[in-house]
Amino acid sequence: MDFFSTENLSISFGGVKALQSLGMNIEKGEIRGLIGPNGAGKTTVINLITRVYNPTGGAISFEGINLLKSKPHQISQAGICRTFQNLEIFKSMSVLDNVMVGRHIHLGGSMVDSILNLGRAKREEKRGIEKAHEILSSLNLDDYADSPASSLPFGKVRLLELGRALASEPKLLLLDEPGAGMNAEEIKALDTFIRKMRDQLGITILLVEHVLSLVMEISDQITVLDYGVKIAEGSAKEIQSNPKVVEAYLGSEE
Amino acid sequence: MKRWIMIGFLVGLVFSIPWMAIAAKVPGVTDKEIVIGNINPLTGGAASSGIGQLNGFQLAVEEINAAGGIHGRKIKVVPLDSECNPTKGVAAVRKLIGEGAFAVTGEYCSGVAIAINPIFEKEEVPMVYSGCVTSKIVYPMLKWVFHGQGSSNLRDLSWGTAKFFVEKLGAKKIAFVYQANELGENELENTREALKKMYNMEFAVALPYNMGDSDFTAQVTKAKDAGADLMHVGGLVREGLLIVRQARELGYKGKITGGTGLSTGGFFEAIGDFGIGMVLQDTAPKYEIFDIENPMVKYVKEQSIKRYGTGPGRPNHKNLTGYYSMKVVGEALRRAGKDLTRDKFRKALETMYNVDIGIGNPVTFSPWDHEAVHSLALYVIATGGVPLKLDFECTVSEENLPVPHFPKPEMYPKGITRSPLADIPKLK
Amino acid sequence: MDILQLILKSLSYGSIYALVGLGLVLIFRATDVLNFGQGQLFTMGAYFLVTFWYMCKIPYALAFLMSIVGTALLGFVMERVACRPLLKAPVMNSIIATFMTGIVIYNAIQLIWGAEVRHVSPIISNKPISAGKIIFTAQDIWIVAITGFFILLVYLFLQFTKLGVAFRATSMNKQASSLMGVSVKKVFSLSWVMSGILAAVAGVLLAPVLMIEVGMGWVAIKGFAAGIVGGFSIPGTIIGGFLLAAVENIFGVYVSVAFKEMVSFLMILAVLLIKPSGLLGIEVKKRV
Amino acid sequence: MSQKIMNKVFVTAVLVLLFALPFLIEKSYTMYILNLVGIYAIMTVGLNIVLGYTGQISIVNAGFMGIGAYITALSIVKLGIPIYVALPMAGILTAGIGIIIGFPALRLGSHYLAMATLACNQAIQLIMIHWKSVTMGAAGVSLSSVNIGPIALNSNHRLYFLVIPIALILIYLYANIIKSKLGRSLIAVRDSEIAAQSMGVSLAKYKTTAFAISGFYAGIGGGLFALVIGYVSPESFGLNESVLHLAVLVIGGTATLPGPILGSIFFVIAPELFHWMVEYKVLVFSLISLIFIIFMPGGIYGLVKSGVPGWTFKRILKKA
Repeated sequence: MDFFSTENLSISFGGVKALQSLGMNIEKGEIRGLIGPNGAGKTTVINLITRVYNPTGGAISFEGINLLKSKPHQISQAGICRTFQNLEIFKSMSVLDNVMVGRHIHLGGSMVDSILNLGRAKREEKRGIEKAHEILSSLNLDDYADSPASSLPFGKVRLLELGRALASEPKLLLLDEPGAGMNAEEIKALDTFIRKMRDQLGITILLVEHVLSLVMEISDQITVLDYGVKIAEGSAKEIQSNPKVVEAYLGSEE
Repeated sequence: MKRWIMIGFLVGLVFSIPWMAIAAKVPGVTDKEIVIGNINPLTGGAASSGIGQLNGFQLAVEEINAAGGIHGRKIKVVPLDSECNPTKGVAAVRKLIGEGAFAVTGEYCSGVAIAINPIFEKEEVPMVYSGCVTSKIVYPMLKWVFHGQGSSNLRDLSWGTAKFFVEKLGAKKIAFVYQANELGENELENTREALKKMYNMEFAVALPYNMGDSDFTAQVTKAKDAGADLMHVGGLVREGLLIVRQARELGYKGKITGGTGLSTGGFFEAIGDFGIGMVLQDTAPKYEIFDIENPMVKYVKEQSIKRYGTGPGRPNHKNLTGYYSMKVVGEALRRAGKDLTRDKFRKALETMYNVDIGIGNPVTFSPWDHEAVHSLALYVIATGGVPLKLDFECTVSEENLPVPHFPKPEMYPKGITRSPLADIPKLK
Repeated sequence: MDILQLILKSLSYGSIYALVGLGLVLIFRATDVLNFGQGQLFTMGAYFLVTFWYMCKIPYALAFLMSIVGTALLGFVMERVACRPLLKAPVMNSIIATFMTGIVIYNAIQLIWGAEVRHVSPIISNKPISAGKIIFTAQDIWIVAITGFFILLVYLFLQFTKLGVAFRATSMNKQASSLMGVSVKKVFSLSWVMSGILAAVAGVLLAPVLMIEVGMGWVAIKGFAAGIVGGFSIPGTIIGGFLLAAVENIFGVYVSVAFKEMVSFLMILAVLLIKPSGLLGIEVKKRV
Repeated sequence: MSQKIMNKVFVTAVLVLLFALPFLIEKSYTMYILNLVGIYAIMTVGLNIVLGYTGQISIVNAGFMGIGAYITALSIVKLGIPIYVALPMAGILTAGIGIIIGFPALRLGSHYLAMATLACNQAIQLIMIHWKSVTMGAAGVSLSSVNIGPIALNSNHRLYFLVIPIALILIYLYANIIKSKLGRSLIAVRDSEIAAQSMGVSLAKYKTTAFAISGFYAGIGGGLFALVIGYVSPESFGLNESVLHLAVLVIGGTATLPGPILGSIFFVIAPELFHWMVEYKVLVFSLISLIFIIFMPGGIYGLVKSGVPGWTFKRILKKA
């Protein structure tokens, strides 16, 4: 049984085929890079996995369960979490609360409990906050914990998204261009952090990224999309030497 | 710092309230003045009638004060706005009582009247209504509540009109179009009861409509389908006008009559030839609204023009109801004597039997009945929307009234007593 | 037979709703603001007419023109007060702002003109004409005609004038059109002025039909419903208005008079839930 | 730390003040006004949860309030149910209706939701008017004084001791809701539906919950309203009332904890200060609210927070 797999997954918007019969298997503990020129349908893949879009055809299965059967908000229960290319943080909340929302599925207790702030809800809230602080300090965001998320500098916001996703303790993490708008050493930090997530937390990662250097460096396997079609798959070396890929990138003004 | 500003804000506002009034021993009575509250719709759709009443009321007060007040006390009027909204009305009455008004008067809107009624009974404050006509204010009779506007409430009006429908207009099938509010429903119930009791007759169809609607095709069509030969239109002026006109536009040929809400100057101007032959009820002192020759009507009209100017709804024939009700209150205050209490005032009102207060019908209250006048006036609209008084004398026969008017006539003086207030000098 | 009669009458009332609703639709399309003060704007139109024509004895045509100018001006002011300052504020602020402006106008009218019902004599006879079993009045036809005329006018304006094009562009996509050099602010004022004009036209022409009174603005809620049912498109509003009137009347006659107006609200709900874009409507911009 | 102490000081100060008031004030009308403040605080606090924090526009609050008021009044008058059962019942049933009315929120956003809820409000009012057999029609229901066991709630002073404690409890719960997981999820839904979803927050569940909560609060508020006014009729629960609730919220400060409370204080007490300008008072009040909405979107709380009086004028200058 595959850890995660899609079979001829397809979707089209108003006749435009954004993704055509994508088949992709990801092993547990793997870091998978997903690259391709603009409009290749990278983010679409993530939106399909997280059920933001309904595929026109195909199947997605994760640890044997059929994801197409579950609702968008059940994906994270299944153990898949994502970050967003154009940041979707909760601006009006504090940094800590953002992470706490990430904890959502792990905070038990009935609604009444949480309204009255009693019993299980209270305990788990407490534990949740500790956990959140751990995550923040691991991203060295802890000094910002209580400041509003909207006040964070750009690079930090990406980290916050990462932290929020981590808080849900995913088995599979979908990173949508986490490196965008980061400078060299921030990328470096990100690189090490992604590795850490995989090695220490054992999280499988699907990395959609423009910054090829990053992808090439950390991905075990790389899938290349062009105009919604998978044109290549393999290790960094194979990809770099794959003419199709080169052509694809030549074709577009990257 | 911020928090202290907030505390300041809270405390400030909360404590600013108590300074909005002054208390008195017998509420509202000092040896210099008597405070009378007047609640009326001064804003909103019914404003012109409300303001009209208030102005008439103030006119009578001015007159009385000019003549030296009552037992040396000047009358002070505290007007409050009910916005013709029950909630606001309750608030206003609570405020008046809280600020120590000796008695409360006014209120044109029936919907507000039934909302505020229980308060007077609970707080034991006398209330003399004028303008509102729902029969619920006096039946069942409440100890502290009186209706003194110079013509009767919807019970008598409906019984009288029902009689007129059948006996004078020979109606066989009556369509009753009414606004879905207290006024409309109260008239509906009373008319239904009257028709049942007097002629064992049912409405051909009863059709409610909602305030603010402007398409009454459905109502008219249903009335036509029911084969109505008489359509009675309740509610207020705008809707009334539209219904009458749309009825004619849709080729309704039968007779049309109108409820009390329609009898204002604006209606006659607007209705024009569509109104010809239309019969309307009237709530102002009997026979006097459009009786231009009547000296009192002339006088009230001139004075209110002099004081409040002319304009939309000014002068307003509701000036007369206001004026009338203050005269009633004044006479009762006079009868209550020098050391005035609310209870004495109430009892004084109940001693009034056939008292001529110088305008309209003589007033009669009794411990059994708090309706000042038990008759109504009807008039018909002639060409160009000119109303003509109908000579239809209708007092509801005793057995049809929930309470007998005068169980012990011998305990009352014979004939009509003229109130001294009727003869105090008129204002220049 | 009744049905036919009802539908015929509904044509004229439907076009009343459409005419009143049109102003709302224009504003909503251009500025994404629901103008809860539209009813009062429309009432002002009527009162201007009363003032100029009856009080100042100015000839009808001129008085008409003056009331249009007056109301358009008011619309312009309203945009500055209740719309422009709140572009960035949450939706409900603009809802409240327009509503409060409405209340202000309502009370101002009352203080200036009083609450008495005014009336202006109809320009077209409303004596019943009967063709077979069907009864109608010249006024019915007149109302339908003018409504058609003005809606055509608006349509032509939007289709064939530079401003109109700018307007349509803005209503589709603000950023894009502002990038393309369309002055969005200008379009905003324009839409409010236009709806002011429409309100005046409606007010003046419907004055004899609806009776002039502070409360006459209530009919705007029907125009509003017409707009929703029509999906805030200009032709849609006409159909919406007519549908509303017809359904209300037929329901009123054959089911229940009391709940007649209930139908219009149920219709709103149904349309919003089943086909939020309305019958032949623009796409719903759902905030995600 | 010092902030914490200040909080405690502030809260205790307010509580003491609230408890002392009925003993300091003997005027019944003043107590009536205070009761109204409490009631509006309850209703707008609920509204703040659905509208302020969840960002779902609801123009049906007066409808909820009315349902609560009717349930309370009718169950006391017609069925003779004791108040301490009737009131919670009003809250719970209204919450149920809130859930139903919340469903459009799952499909509709911003204006379209506003329209839908507005339609619901109108429909509710029509039902109140025309479902005579149950609601007693436009004539309304009047409540003569109600008893809790031996105590008769026949004065505003006594009602104060019913209204204000309930208000305080509900406000305390509201503060909890905002801080709890529930509140966080609601805000998350408002800030970014898509992100909230991907974090496992069910839009359906939390949107309907928000409406249910506002329904509950408005229901209780309405019930108390019925007791304090002593009379319930459809006129009181129209579109205007609903929009006024929004106004209260915006004037106080949307999506802020004390906002609705400050708003209610202003909304109830300000008109009292205008009473002397009889015919002009509505005009003046709506003008003032308009100024608030346009120049101080932060509301009173925003004003207090910024603390600088000059602030507003700067704003006005900027706008003009």
